[in-house]
Amino acid sequence: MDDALVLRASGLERRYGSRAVLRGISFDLPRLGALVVTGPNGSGKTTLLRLLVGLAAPTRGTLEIAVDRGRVGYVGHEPILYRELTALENLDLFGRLYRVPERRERIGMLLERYGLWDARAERVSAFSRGMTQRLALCRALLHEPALLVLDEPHSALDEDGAVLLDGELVSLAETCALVVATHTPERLDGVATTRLALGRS
Amino acid sequence: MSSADQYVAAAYGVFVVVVLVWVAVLAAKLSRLERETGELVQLARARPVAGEQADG
Amino acid sequence: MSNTKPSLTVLAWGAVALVALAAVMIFVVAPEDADQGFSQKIFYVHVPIALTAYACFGLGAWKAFRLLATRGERYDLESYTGVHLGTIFGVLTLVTGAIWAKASWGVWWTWSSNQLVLFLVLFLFYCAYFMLRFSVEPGPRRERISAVYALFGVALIPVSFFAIRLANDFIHPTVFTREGPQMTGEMFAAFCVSWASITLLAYVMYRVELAGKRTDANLRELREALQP
Amino acid sequence: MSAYLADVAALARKDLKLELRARDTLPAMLLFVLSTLVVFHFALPADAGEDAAYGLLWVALVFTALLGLARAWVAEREAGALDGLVLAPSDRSAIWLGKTLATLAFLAAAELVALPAFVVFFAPLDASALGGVVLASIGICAVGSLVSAMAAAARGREVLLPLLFLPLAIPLVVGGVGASISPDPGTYLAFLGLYDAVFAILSWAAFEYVVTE
Repeated sequence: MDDALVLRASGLERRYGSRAVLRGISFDLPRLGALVVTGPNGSGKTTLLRLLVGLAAPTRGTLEIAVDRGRVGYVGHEPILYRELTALENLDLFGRLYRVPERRERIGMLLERYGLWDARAERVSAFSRGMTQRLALCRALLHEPALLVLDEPHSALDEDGAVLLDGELVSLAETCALVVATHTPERLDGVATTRLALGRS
Repeated sequence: MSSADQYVAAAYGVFVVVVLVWVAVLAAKLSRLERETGELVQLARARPVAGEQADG
Repeated sequence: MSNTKPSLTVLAWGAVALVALAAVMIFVVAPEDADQGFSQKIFYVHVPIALTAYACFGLGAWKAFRLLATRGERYDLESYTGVHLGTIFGVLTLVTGAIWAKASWGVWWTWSSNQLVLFLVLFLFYCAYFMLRFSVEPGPRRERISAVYALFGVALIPVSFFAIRLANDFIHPTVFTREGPQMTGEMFAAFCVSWASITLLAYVMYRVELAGKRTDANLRELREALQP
Repeated sequence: MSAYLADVAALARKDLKLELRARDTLPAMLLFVLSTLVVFHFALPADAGEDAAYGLLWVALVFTALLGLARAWVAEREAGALDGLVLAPSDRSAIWLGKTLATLAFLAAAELVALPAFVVFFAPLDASALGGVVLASIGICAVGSLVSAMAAAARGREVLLPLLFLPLAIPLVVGGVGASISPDPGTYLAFLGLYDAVFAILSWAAFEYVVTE
């Protein structure tokens, strides 16, 4: 795979028992590209994203990723946080596991930027869905990923939260490759370089 | 039959019975597979042949 | 794909012939045991079945290791079939062992027979294998978890055998050991033929059962592909 | 290597912090082991020898450990936190080692209550018996953490965990009881050490395959 690409999928297939959730998925993603994945519920969007971040293995086909695990950021349907830990404790734990340099400063900056600094000592279980989503984004951005994978990031945000996210995506698109599964592709028109529509398999 | 003979017969009998039960289970699976392949053949016949579909 | 393995029919007929030969050897050729008398004949079926059970668990574990090492999808069914067959022969070992215990010592169960106790532990362990397997969604996750559990089983066999031998030191200080009966030439020959026949029979059963499971899987995939 | 140990420490600390905050596993284990010992008192006939009491101590310890193991991966399953740990660049066996150490801490706390109570209620415990408890606890937590991770991926995990765990715990009970009552405890302690070595390494190597696809 030539080094202009960050991601190459050819003939990806994923099966649960006898049910094929994904079949014949192929695409390339340039180094700073942005892939927008659309499709109805159950079309395999989440499964494809889990394949891209390495949480699932394809049943057939090949997937080449130029980024190692430590440089991938992922925001899934689940917040992927500890509900009974506070925002600070969550980011501190993941910061250690991702070996983030100047961990405290980076956590402070991210919490500030996403309006969570005041709630930093509160447990995630006390967070609203919007706040949890933003904290999950902080967790995904903590280690400055080269590939950021977002599964319907707008779904839990109110209007101004969504606008804030759109602005972020524009600036992020300059520094890392993006893969975004969404039901509102028009919000990403300014960023998208590649598109993939998954039909009902 | 002395008690010893009974036990020996029982041991070998159990062995044979278990193998036969296993064969019976396999036979049941075989007949199910046969029925299922039959259904699949119907499904395959019902589908338009790929060639015709092009100009169908 | 050309199947380089010996064809199943040849093996099946081989197994039939060998079992017949074993029956003749056991009941005609081999003399009756001096002190145990006729009930000693159970030895010729009980011990080979136990050894075959170990072999099946070993095969299941080997295929499980291959699955984990090479992500080969086909090894899951092979490991599953190996463990399944091992459990069948394990149960047979327990039953024939109990019958032999009754014939020799008048009791259906004895904790002092290390091998019987080991098979009881393995029976509990491998029943849990199927409970585990049927409660995880089909897919790579189930295959890998089942494989890891099958590997633990093989590690458990020697450890448990050693533990049971240790346990017998304080449960029954007077350990009731029954060294293998002094076997004459014909007896030993009968044992070897019987062992070979049961092992071959088990391998044929393994291949037949595997073929059944593979056809099942292929059919489900075909049905799903043909679904309008 | 030190980064690996730092990850393990961070993960184990996280479990202790969660437990101190929620306080739902440790108090339950302490009360469970005490009430089990009391029940055993009534279960034993008046003239039962000390050997029976040692046997029952091990039944109490194994089932108390099971209580702790049943909750081992609850925090990770909430909100998909386990995916976060699996995604992290650190070696996945660190997740297992962190969980094993945390579970060992809880089991040790329960034993700090159970063993004195046993001595008061039933029979004395000599050095080799305590050695047996320590070695067996390591084996219980090492194998238990892996097996509870397997059960966590299954439906009906509360029922499944004891079925998966108990056959594997039989050698530990034999070693533990042997270390308590046998005139020659050395072989039993050595056997427990062998079990710990074999199954800790196996669990350490196999954990990656249980949590990834």
